[in-house]
Amino acid sequence: MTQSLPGNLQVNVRFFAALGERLGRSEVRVAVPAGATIEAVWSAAVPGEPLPASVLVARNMEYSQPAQPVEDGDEIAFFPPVTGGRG
Amino acid sequence: MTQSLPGNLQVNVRFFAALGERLGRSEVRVAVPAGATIEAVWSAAVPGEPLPASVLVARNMEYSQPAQPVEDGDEIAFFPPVTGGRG
Amino acid sequence: MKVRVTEQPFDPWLELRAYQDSRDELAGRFGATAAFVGTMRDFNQGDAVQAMTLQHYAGMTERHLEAMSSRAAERWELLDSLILHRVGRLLPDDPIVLVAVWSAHRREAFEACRWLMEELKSTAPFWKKEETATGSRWVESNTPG
Amino acid sequence: MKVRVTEQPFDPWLELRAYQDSRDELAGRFGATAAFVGTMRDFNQGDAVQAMTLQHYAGMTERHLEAMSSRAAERWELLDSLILHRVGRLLPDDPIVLVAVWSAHRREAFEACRWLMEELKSTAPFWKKEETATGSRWVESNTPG
Repeated sequence: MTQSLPGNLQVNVRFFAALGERLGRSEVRVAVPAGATIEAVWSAAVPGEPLPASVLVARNMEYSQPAQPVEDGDEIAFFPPVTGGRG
Repeated sequence: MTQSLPGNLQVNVRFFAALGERLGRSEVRVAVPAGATIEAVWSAAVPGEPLPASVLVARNMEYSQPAQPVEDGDEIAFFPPVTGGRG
Repeated sequence: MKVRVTEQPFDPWLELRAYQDSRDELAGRFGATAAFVGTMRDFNQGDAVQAMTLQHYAGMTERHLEAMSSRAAERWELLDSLILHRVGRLLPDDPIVLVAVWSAHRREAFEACRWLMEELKSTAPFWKKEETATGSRWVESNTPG
Repeated sequence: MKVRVTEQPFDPWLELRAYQDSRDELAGRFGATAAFVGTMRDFNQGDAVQAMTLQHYAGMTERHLEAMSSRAAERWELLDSLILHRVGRLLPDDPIVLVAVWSAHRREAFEACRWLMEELKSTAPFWKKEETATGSRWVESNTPG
């Protein structure tokens, strides 16, 4: 469990597909300061590795951008390019 | 029965859809001189009326042109613009 | 590759499914199937249509649809195609035409399916006569694609 | 308008048919149905593929497919649409995706169906992992449309 400090935002972070496999986890909770962006959420969840340019981000199940600020309780997802459908 | 004269070509003529209804027949046999074109077949089958520009022509079940010469035993068809399919 | 013109009502999705299942050479090879079904509506050009008669040039129709299918197979990398077309007297909601195309990739399937439908509508020898409340009329031209 | 993501194998043509029959508001109104089915092949990028696992982002997937369907209905005059997508473990010849669109005229149906497939492939959160003789691998990118 992450420590809940005053002013901190609790965010649920999810990783999918090859990215989740590489990081060795699919879900983690992090605390970030108020005003933190999605990119800051990545840094809190994956310390020491910059957010790869090819990774897509979603906030509360809608596509978003790394510079988007997050709110308390958000679900932030990181995933590789999608490969659904067929043909 | 059309008279079969020496050097004459026997041609089976067909009319479809609105054109056939307007002319009051769907099939007729005509005799035309050797070297006659599809347009000449029309004139023999529908005396006194020029071949309308909107009418399509087929020779032996393939699209053709009014200037195409015919051969003995050909099936020549005249029909309005097609309206198959749906949507 | 199959072409069929029929006076009998047909269920396009069951026909498509049965044809696909009957073609062993498709198994494992096709990634993309594009299909189009044209269905009789109960209105056209602002009028209620009660029934319709589809005349065709038997013999030329089949030959023409087969030639179209061959041209599509030359132009795109296709694995198979199926064209069914109804003739005779139709009622609203009756399927009129099915065009289906199988290929490895979707671009070929989409493009060939659409091309076949446009070719069919503009060149295959079918003619529609609609029955409305005020009598019957030949349809003079198709809607643009 | 319907969207469904399922772990169960599905028969796209029977699903399409059942959905169409269930929609009374379509009766007599639709002239055009365009459908696309993507099917698992037994090869990809030169290798034999024995099986495949499709992961997705449950929740976002459905929301995203519904938003796509709504955008298509704003952009074209559509009467209805249906999207089915398989997830989980698939074998060759298993249908992966069905996109079907109903409209009065064929242009709208063809264009919306193709747009929905391209949008789905490039934006819906699905990921494929293939099993080949040498192990499993994530598919890195889709073939261009």
